[in-house]
Amino acid sequence: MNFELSDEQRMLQETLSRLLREQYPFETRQKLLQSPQGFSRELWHRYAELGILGVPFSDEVGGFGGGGIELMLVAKALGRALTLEPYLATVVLGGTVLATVDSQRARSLLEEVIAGQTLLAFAHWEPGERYNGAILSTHAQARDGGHVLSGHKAVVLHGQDADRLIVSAMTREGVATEGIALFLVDPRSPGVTVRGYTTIDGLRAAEIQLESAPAELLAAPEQAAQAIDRAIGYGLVALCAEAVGAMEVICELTLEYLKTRQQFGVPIGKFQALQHRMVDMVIRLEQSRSITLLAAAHVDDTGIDRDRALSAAKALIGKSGRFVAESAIQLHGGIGMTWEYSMPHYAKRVVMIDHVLGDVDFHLDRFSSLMEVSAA
Amino acid sequence: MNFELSDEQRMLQETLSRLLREQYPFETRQKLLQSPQGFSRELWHRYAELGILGVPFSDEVGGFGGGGIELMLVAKALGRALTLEPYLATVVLGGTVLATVDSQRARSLLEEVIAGQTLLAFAHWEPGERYNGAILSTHAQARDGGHVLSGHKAVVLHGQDADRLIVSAMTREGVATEGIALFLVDPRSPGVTVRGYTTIDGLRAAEIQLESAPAELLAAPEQAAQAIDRAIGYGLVALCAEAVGAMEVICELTLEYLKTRQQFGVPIGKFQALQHRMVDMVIRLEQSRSITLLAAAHVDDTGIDRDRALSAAKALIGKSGRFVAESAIQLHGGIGMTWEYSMPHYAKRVVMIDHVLGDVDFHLDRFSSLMEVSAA
Amino acid sequence: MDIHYDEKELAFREEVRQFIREKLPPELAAKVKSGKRLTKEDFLCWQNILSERGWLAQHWPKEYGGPGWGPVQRHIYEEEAAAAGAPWIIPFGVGMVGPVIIKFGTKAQKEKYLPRILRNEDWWCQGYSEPGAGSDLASLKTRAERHGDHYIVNGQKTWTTYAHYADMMFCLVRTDPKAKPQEGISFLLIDMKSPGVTVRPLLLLDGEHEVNEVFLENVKVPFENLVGEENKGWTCAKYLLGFERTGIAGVGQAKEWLRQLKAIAAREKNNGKPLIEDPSFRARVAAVEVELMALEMTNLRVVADAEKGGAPGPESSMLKILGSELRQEITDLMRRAVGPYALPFFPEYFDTDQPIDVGPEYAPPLAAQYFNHRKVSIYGGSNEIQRNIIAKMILGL
Amino acid sequence: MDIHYDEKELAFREEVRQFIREKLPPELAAKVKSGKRLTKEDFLCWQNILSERGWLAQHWPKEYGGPGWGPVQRHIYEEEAAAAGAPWIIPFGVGMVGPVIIKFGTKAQKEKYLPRILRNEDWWCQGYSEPGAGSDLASLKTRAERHGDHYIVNGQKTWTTYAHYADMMFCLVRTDPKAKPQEGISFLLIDMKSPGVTVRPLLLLDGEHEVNEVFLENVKVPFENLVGEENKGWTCAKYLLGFERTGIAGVGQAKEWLRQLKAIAAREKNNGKPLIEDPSFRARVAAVEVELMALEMTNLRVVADAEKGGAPGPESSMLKILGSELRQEITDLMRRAVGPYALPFFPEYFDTDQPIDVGPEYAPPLAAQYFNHRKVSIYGGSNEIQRNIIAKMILGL
Repeated sequence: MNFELSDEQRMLQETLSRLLREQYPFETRQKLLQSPQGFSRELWHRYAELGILGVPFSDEVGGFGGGGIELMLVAKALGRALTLEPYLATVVLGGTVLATVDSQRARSLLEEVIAGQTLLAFAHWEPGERYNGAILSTHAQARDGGHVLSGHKAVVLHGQDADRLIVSAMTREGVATEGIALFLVDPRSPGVTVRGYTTIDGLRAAEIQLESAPAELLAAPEQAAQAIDRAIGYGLVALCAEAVGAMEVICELTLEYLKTRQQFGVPIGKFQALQHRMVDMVIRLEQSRSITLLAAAHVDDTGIDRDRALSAAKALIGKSGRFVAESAIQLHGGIGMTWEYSMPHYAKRVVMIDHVLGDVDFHLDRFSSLMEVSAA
Repeated sequence: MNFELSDEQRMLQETLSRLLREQYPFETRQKLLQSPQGFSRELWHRYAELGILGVPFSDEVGGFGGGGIELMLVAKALGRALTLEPYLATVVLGGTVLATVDSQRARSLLEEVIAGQTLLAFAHWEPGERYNGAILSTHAQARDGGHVLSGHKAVVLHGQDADRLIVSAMTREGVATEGIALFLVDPRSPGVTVRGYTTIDGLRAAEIQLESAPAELLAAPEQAAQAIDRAIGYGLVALCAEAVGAMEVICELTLEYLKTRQQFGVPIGKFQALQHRMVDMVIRLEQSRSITLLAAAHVDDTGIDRDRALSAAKALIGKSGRFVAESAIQLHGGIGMTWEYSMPHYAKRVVMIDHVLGDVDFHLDRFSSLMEVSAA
Repeated sequence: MDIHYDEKELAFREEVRQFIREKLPPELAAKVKSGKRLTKEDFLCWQNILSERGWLAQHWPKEYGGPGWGPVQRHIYEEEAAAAGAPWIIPFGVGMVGPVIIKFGTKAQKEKYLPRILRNEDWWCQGYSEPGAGSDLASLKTRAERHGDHYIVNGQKTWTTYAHYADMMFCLVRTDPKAKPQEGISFLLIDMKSPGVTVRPLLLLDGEHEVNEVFLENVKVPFENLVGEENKGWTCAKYLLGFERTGIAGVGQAKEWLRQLKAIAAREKNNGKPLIEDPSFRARVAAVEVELMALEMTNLRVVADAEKGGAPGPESSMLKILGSELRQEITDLMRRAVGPYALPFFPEYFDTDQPIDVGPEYAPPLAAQYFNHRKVSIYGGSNEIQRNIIAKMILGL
Repeated sequence: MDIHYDEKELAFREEVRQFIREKLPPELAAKVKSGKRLTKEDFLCWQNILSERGWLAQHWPKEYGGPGWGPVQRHIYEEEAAAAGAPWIIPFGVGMVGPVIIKFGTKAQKEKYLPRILRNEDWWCQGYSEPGAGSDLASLKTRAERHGDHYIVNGQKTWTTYAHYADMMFCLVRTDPKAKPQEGISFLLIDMKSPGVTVRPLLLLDGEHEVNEVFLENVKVPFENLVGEENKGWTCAKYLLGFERTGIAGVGQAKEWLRQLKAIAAREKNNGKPLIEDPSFRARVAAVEVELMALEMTNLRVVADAEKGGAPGPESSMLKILGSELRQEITDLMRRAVGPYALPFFPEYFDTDQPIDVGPEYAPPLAAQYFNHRKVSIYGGSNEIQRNIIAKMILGL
């Protein structure tokens, strides 16, 4: 048992944190938020140079050779800086799909991703199905030696920024064995409509309509299932770690506020009820760190313990995130509600992370169904 | 709309409260608790003299002519004194069954109850069925012109004290229409085994085994269902009001403790975290009063609003009771854990009320199934 | 004891209900129910309708133009208005400065301001909070110095709701800097068009412009705009704090929202079934409804007590805590009900009729509403302050 | 970074597991698992087994008879012991007074007391709390006055766990009444057989006799029983407070109880189906398990930090809060799981083998356990005090 980071891990964490500290202050982030692009291409290229875009992929595919722990370190740093770049969509979700599929095509595309040349989006979930990706209406048909897809993909993270979409669809006869397969779609193709928008936490997403849109088969059902599962697993670790990073900042800012804001002639941090609320926030943060570590340590395994750890983490993060965000706003009072101050933007992100890849109910339910019950 | 008590209601409340204040101090209660009988027959006779035993019954059957509100007032006073007498078992459950059935036999027995001459117990629920009384294993068979019952009744409140048991049983052909009927059983009859015990909150209850025990038909299925429903409705109001009375005392004692107990040179009630916890207890108490009032005002109605109010009340009382009891112990510290002090005994009763006639989950579930959902 | 409305009360409810049915423009009700932001004109539209009927100044004595309602009647109005989707009555004029002027104002002030309030000719805002003084009003720093027949006011107010709409502001200012913190404060009426008054928007975390900073730089305020005695402004402020606030529990709004929550959860699907049939979600909705039933009764008890002449002081704190936390819980469940569709955010939704082509039509306002309603446990004295008040005033701690 | 045990740690766990499997009497394990009260003999039985193996004094340096374990090993022992149903090691001798004597004691004290502790020859109790001094130790009133070669001690101690079993008590007494509250306190060892010592049971709300009041009337205590310097007893007490407490989170016990809870809920029926399949109940159990998984990891992080030499001071407070609230939550769910059968109460259940003929065989201890475990958020510094410590020591508030 050893909770110390290796030198390599520490260096990764420090390099990224330094970069973000220097180049991504809150004011910069807010300007990016209001820009048409919504994030920084420049920073993305810096990530590529530093190898950040290859962190969770093996050396063989040109990656950093990291695993869940390294991904956790990166995502936590991104969360601390409240970054807007499509790391989750492109690297964690899209990239993991490609790394799992590992065909010639997938490998060359992954190289472009790692080099910062290509952005991806993972178009999987559909309207009316909430967080459940098991049943899809989108379907694929063979046509002219290739395939065409039709369907509607909901709230596709950074769907409007992607150079390539990775789209899941039900196969019909002639396409592959029946089930959910994965396809590559060029968003500029005829039959693809991308309706982009901003999310409440300042990121980008899109509705994607496919009407007989040309598509390239990326993975047949069995491999596709594995790729989707791995991508979601990595996505959960990244989201949990991002939330932990954001919660750290929320706690730091709130603590600072309690120490400086005066009321009735003393810093408000002298009031015991506020102290205890702050203590509970910090305790929630510690528990969130712990469960995220557990998920990160298990994400590269297979089997029920991995799935349990992932769902436990997302469920606990959902609950703790809400508590920390709401408490921070409450402890700040009015200032905690304002657009100009950074903390409320962190709070929004932490709360809205619950709406990505399954919320606290979804994962508690999933954990519940995997829970062991032995005889008396 | 008028929340003031009538003169008659006020007099009822004051008479009973005065009696209990004078004759039922905590020390007396604790002595009774340790006595073989477990409660005061003498007090019971005083109740009879004052008409307390007839409160929820109409004038025609010799009662006080009260309804839900009057029952609430009585039960609250009994809760404030943490009384041990079988009011719930005999008057509220047993008595209401008799008043609803209203046969010659029922009426004469009810007169004895009101006169304090007869104690009843309501033997309805069975092992393995939790709070669900809809499915019974106990069954009745016709024999020798009468009936015999066989089965096991679980945690029958004051089962060991009863002169007569009111027992529910499934009928077989020849007894009545099929369904759950009610019978009178003499506990001294052959075939009746009463295994009495003390409950953790100091009351008495019993397991009752019936093996071809002779029984007298009290109500055939349709009437029985009505009687059981009314009895449980009154039982819920009485339990909620008893809990409110007990919570009132818990809050008073805790507030007193916060004002007198010194720590670090000041009364501990000066610490803001403890103040806020106390405030939350008082808020819970107010909400409990309100919902109990709502249930009491509706218990004499029929229909879904009555059932919703009753289940809402018991669910909220279950949740609030736990919060108030646990908070009071915590605010007291060690002294809140001791046998010698009265508060912990109130706390035990308040928590255990959740285990009688359905707990917070049972009633939230029931409320949930009765909840209105209109279209968007 | 009877928890039901009596015949007179039922008749009054019917009267209110019918009036609202006839007079409330359906477009306005639709805006309210779909969580849109109301414009100044929207508010004034409804307030003019109420004014015409004589129902605007619900707390005022009849002699000043009030409808002569008691607490129960005001409560009934609130319930019916919320259920029908009528806009909230902006309280700063009719609910706040009006009663203060009635109680402490000069004859001239009454004659000048009260009719204008009744006719919605002045939009008022409240200048209490300052950057350094939130719940702790006594530490306010805005100075007013006498120069001849007027004051010169310097300072900054913040969290000033709808200051950008306002014609007038009632304001707490420090007139005696040497007095003890709670003394030396005066209650001034300031014309927002006075030179030296600058209003700067303070956007909320959902991008909404509702509150402002108000900068006061050498603002000349005639001495006749002082309400009550100089240095006794605290008395006016306290008078308002102790004022019965029938609607503080927000029961009407909570009921309407709960209805909406259920309707949304009936349309959302979870594993192929309506979300409202998911046992865990349904149990959470049920728990909220149970709490709301109790709160409605608690509120009625306080209202009935006020009707009998009881002064509902600290009880308001309890209603505020319960009501704010309950509505926050409902906004939380609403945002969760729509799953991923809580994410898309369309600022234009709130201010235009333009339909949103993304997700279910009830989804667009929900996440913003959740974040925006964090304020209800902060403003008007945070819930921590309310708990302090109860601890001190009711419990004697 | 590796959150799993390494090979050496796994081997150690196997060694502990095997030892317990071989040596722990099954009747004793059954008593622990079924929530019975352990007698003095029960505790001594297991402690003698550990003593023989050299594993009793887990915190002591090897030279004094400790096993030379680090925090990770102590943690592994705790886990295994809890899972197997081994009794808790009574901490007052081996875990508390022992380390104080090792750190501050004279050579004579070490020679006299340490071997007796190692051999379980003295049962110790802790005389800290007083009727007027709970969390606030500095206000203690028990006086010790010097008379020649001994002290005369007068006062009263309370909440003294197992004082009725004890041979010796370590005790904080005031030796200089004129000093500041935290000064002038000394750490004394008192023979419980001394004239003037009276032990009076203090029954808990479930009727259990575990704690006591101890009256000290003109008790003669030889001067050689003073540990450390006179008036510096606070130093000894603080030393113990800062001591690493591997087991404070109670993870092992919580895991065992969670297992029992699930087993009970699998056997209880709700609407004809196992209670554990009821979605609401199951969700609640799942939420507890998730929290416990996180707590286990938090605990391991603190343990690993201690292994590296980090001083786990205020982190213990966090573990205490989380661990106590979690175990309380489990006892709550257990009592609720058995429905009406939480009511019957059989005091004889706890002290005898006599089977109870009422309800399911797992039901009898559950309600009492729930009430009894309200204490875990009170004793050893209430959770409010723990939050104060974190606010001050970690957060600097």
